[in-house]
Amino acid sequence: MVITKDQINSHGLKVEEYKKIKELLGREANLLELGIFSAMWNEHCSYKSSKIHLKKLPTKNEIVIQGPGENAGVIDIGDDDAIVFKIESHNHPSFIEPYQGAATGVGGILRDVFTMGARPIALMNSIHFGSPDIKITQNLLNGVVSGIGGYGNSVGIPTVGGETKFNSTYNENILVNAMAIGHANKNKIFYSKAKGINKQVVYVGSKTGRDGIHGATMASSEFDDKSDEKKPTVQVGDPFTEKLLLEACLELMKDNSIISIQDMGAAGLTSSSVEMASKGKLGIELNLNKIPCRERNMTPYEMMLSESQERMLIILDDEKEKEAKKIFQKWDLDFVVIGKTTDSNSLVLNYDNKIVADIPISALSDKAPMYDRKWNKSKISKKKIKIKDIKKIRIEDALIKILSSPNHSNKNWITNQYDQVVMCDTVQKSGGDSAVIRIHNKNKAIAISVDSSANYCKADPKTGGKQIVCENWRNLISVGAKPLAITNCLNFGNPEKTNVMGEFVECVEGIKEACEFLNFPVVSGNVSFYNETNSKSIFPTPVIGGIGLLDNLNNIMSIKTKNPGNLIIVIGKTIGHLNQSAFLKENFSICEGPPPEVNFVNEKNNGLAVLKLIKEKIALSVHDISSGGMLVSLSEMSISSGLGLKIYKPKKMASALEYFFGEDQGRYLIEISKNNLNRIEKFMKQNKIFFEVVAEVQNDIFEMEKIFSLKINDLHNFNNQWYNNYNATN
Amino acid sequence: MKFSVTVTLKKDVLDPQGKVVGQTLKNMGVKNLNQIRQGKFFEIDLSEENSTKGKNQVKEMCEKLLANQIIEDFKIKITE
Amino acid sequence: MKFSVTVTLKKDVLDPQGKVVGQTLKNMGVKNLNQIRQGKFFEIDLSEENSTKGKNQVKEMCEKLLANQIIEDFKIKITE
Amino acid sequence: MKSSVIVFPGSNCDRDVAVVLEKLQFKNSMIWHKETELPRSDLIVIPGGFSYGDYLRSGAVAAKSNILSEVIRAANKGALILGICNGFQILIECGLLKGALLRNSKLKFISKDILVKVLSNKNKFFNKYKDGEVLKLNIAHNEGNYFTDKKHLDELEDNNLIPLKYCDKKGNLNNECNPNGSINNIAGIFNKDKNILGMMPHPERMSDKFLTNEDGLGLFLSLMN
Ligand SMILES: Nc1ncnc2c1ncn2[C@@H]1O[C@H](COP(=O)(O)OP(=O)(O)O)[C@@H](O)[C@H]1O
Ligand SMILES: [Mg+2]
Repeated sequence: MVITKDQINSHGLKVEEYKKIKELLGREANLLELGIFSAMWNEHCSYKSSKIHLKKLPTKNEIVIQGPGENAGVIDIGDDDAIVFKIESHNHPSFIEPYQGAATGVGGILRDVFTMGARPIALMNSIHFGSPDIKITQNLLNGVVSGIGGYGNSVGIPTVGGETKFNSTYNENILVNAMAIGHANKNKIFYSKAKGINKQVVYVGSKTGRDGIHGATMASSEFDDKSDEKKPTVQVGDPFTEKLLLEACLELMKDNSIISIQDMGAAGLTSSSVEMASKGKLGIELNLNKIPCRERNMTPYEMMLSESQERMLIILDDEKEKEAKKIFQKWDLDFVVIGKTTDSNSLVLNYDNKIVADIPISALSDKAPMYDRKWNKSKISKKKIKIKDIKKIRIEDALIKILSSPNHSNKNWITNQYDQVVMCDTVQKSGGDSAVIRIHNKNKAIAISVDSSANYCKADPKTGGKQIVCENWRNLISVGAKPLAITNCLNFGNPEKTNVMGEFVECVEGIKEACEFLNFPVVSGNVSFYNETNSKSIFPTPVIGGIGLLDNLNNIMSIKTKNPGNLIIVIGKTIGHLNQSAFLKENFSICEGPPPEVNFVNEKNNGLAVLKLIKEKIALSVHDISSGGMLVSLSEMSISSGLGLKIYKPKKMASALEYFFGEDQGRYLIEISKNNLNRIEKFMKQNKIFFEVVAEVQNDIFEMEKIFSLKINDLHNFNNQWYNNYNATN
Repeated sequence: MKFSVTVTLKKDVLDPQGKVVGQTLKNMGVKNLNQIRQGKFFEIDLSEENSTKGKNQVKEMCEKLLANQIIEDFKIKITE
Repeated sequence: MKFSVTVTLKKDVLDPQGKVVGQTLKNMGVKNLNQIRQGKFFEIDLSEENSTKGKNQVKEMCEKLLANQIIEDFKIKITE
Repeated sequence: MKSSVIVFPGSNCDRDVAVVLEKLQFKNSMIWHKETELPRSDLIVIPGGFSYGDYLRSGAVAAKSNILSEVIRAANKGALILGICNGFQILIECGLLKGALLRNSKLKFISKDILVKVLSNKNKFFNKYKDGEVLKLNIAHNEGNYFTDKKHLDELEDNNLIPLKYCDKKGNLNNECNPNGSINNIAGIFNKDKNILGMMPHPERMSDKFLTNEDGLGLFLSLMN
């Protein structure tokens, strides 16, 4: 049989790529083999466009136990405790079927974490939707949110935070990124690398169905006659089975019977078996007749490419089968030996006593294509918007407009659909700068934050890349945590376009520089390319998920102001950078010019100073300043506590809007008691940090002397209406 | 005019509910069960005397709200 | 032999799903909707050739598991 | 005090309850649903979660498990039974408590802190609380909308069999503070003998000052009395 050009294309491969396949095999491939190659060589599995750039990211330091390359990253948080975490995208499936797409996204990332021997302790997400004004947005929002909740709630892992944004750039390509965080003993981490010859390869979990089989099956001629029956179907998640799989795996992991373990994620059985073998430099032989199938008459092609959820592949040590099987039976899960490791260095598939595929493992992994794609430097607009160029607007009107905008509204409508406290270790739920999760039975905790800034990245990818890392670092510091490491999900358009590739390269460069400077390594991540519809790419949207450590829970900090009479100071200099600000976007629909600059030295100094002030109990509440600027952050502190603020009039009233809505980076708001002011002055001077007093805490009223005065209740309502109103109108 | 609508998962789409229910029935001693699949059922009462018109209206409801056509099929019957 | 089972909430039991679905349909412009109630639907495939036996078996399944008779009614049909 | 926490496939608040029980020095055992025997226990807890995925009707499948017949036997002998959230649903499905838990009226999963009022403290479960005390507890459920017929409702009301109702800050009962549409704002009910309690809110989640408050701890303390 000769593979046709149509078949090559329908498998998402290029003709040159197929040529290379033939060379590697020394013959034509059969259709099953072509399917396997297409699964392994596609962008998602092979990282063929991104690999050479991702290599530049810093991935190691003294606390990194496992960097990128495994199912998830692993860091050391002391006392034998390790944190295992990763973020992953499920953009395309969520657009097609929001509930199931988001749900299975959560399921997939959970498996990435518990395959490594970690018990998941928290879930986070970053979700981006198109304009709320287009009809499908509401449906997508509802579906995605209930899908995320539906899965996480059911498995019993708290969903403790994330971010939700709306921007017309996602009108036809939403983003759903899910992050999972687990806790493990650092001496009991499990990896996917196979070891030893003739070891049993075991399939556990759900049965294999025709879920999410590569769209290519439709077009490939073999299926033409029965194409209706073979329609690729959407993956449906089964959180109940996931919970069983989680418990069964963790139970098995208590002893030493697992040599290696890998979840079946994208490209299911194919990628899991190939990855295990390739890392172990071994071969693997499977008997496909043994695969537990959900439907009758499934073909080898379908079995190998199915993306059925809630499945794992395990390589077991000798003589452990009986014990292991008992555990999986207890949890009512399939447990089948489907093959063994070999010294052939090939993937050999048997079906009905025939070899149906035989491919050198290296051809599927190391020898997969890698591209140094052409890219263009992004043009950065220098245009500065001056306050005198825009229409007059009152400060309070501008503030209310921002607070009640979809992007800045309180997210309770969402978070009330997530169980945030199951497992009883959630110390800080969403609503603050970071979520804080206690390490079970200990007096320490981790902080988690997820951040992105697509507008900044679009305006200047490199600065934007730096900025999100810094913002993430700030969010962790604001709750009193020492930032440790990040995971990242890079959502971009079509890498074959030079400008998109340019955005990617520059964002990565920015992330790299920030991570290096802050000693904030990248330990895991995911790249999602081809986020485009009708050849319109989304804004570059790298998402950063960061982890910080509170080694003493008593140092936890929140944004909630504490006592009338206390002062609020701002740390970091305010210049009043309005370009790309929420102020211009929400009030004037202006989205122009460069994003605010990032100064690493100030960022680090300011951050470390804040941490010190928290440790020394001088800081009573802390909130970083991000989208919306100082006034928005001040109102968030007030709304959170229900206490008002008397905000001091700026020195130069002419630039009040710039001062209060500018999005200059590296700034924090800190509540202190009045009698500590002298101490603070000295401290700041010593550490060469700029600060000024901006407000005083008071009861009930949020006001600026002689300019405006708002009741906290009203402020709260402005911030809390949007979601309810939006979802009330079906 | 009254209609009944059944919404079922497409063949080949995983039915986690059906799976659990089937297993439970087996555990309860039903030995001859080959398969059980779970779906949704709606009873709809419309002020509409024309059956074609009514049926079309119900069809539209299914397409727009009651069924998720990516994973589900639906069937409409006139009951009264 | 194949059976279809519909399980519906008893008349005097509040049906929150039907209520919300109904309201949504009205908001979507369906003006002539009098009522919509939501229930469950099962397709059951049994190895049983005798229709009375089969039906009795399905009835038992309903009574024991598929329906909660305190709040739900069920109907069984032979389909194949 | 000896306690047992029943664990079903899909239970996910089993550990949370056990942590509190152990903190209070209960001699606690975790009992897997396939067990056919139950150790002698003063208190049996059926914890929250999604037993069997909440498929079909929440609690319906768990109600058919081996261990449940043992629980029923113990209940009839007077053991104290506490069903929280999914546990409440299971108690209803197995007939130990009457009524039904329907989908939340807004058809959304609700997870948030709510207020409930203690309406009856002359029983084994609430004797550490003041009558009329308002507690802040957490709920997290899809099906917590309690429903029952008029006759049974009267019976519940007339015999002090409703120890918990959703309320506002001042202890008023109204629609606004009813999160899920429950009839008469019911958040929990007793059986006739008041040895079986089913409740939707999670007391175990409010038993650690560091996380939230200890409003739920009183329930476990009451049980020790
Ligand atoms: N999809 C979501 N899921 C959970 N929590 C969310 C979600 N979206 C936003 N949040 C929460 O809302 C709060 C505000 O979010 P955001 O404005 O993005 O914060 P920041 O500017 O500090 O990054 C955060 O605590 C965040 O965790
Ligand atoms: Mg923040």
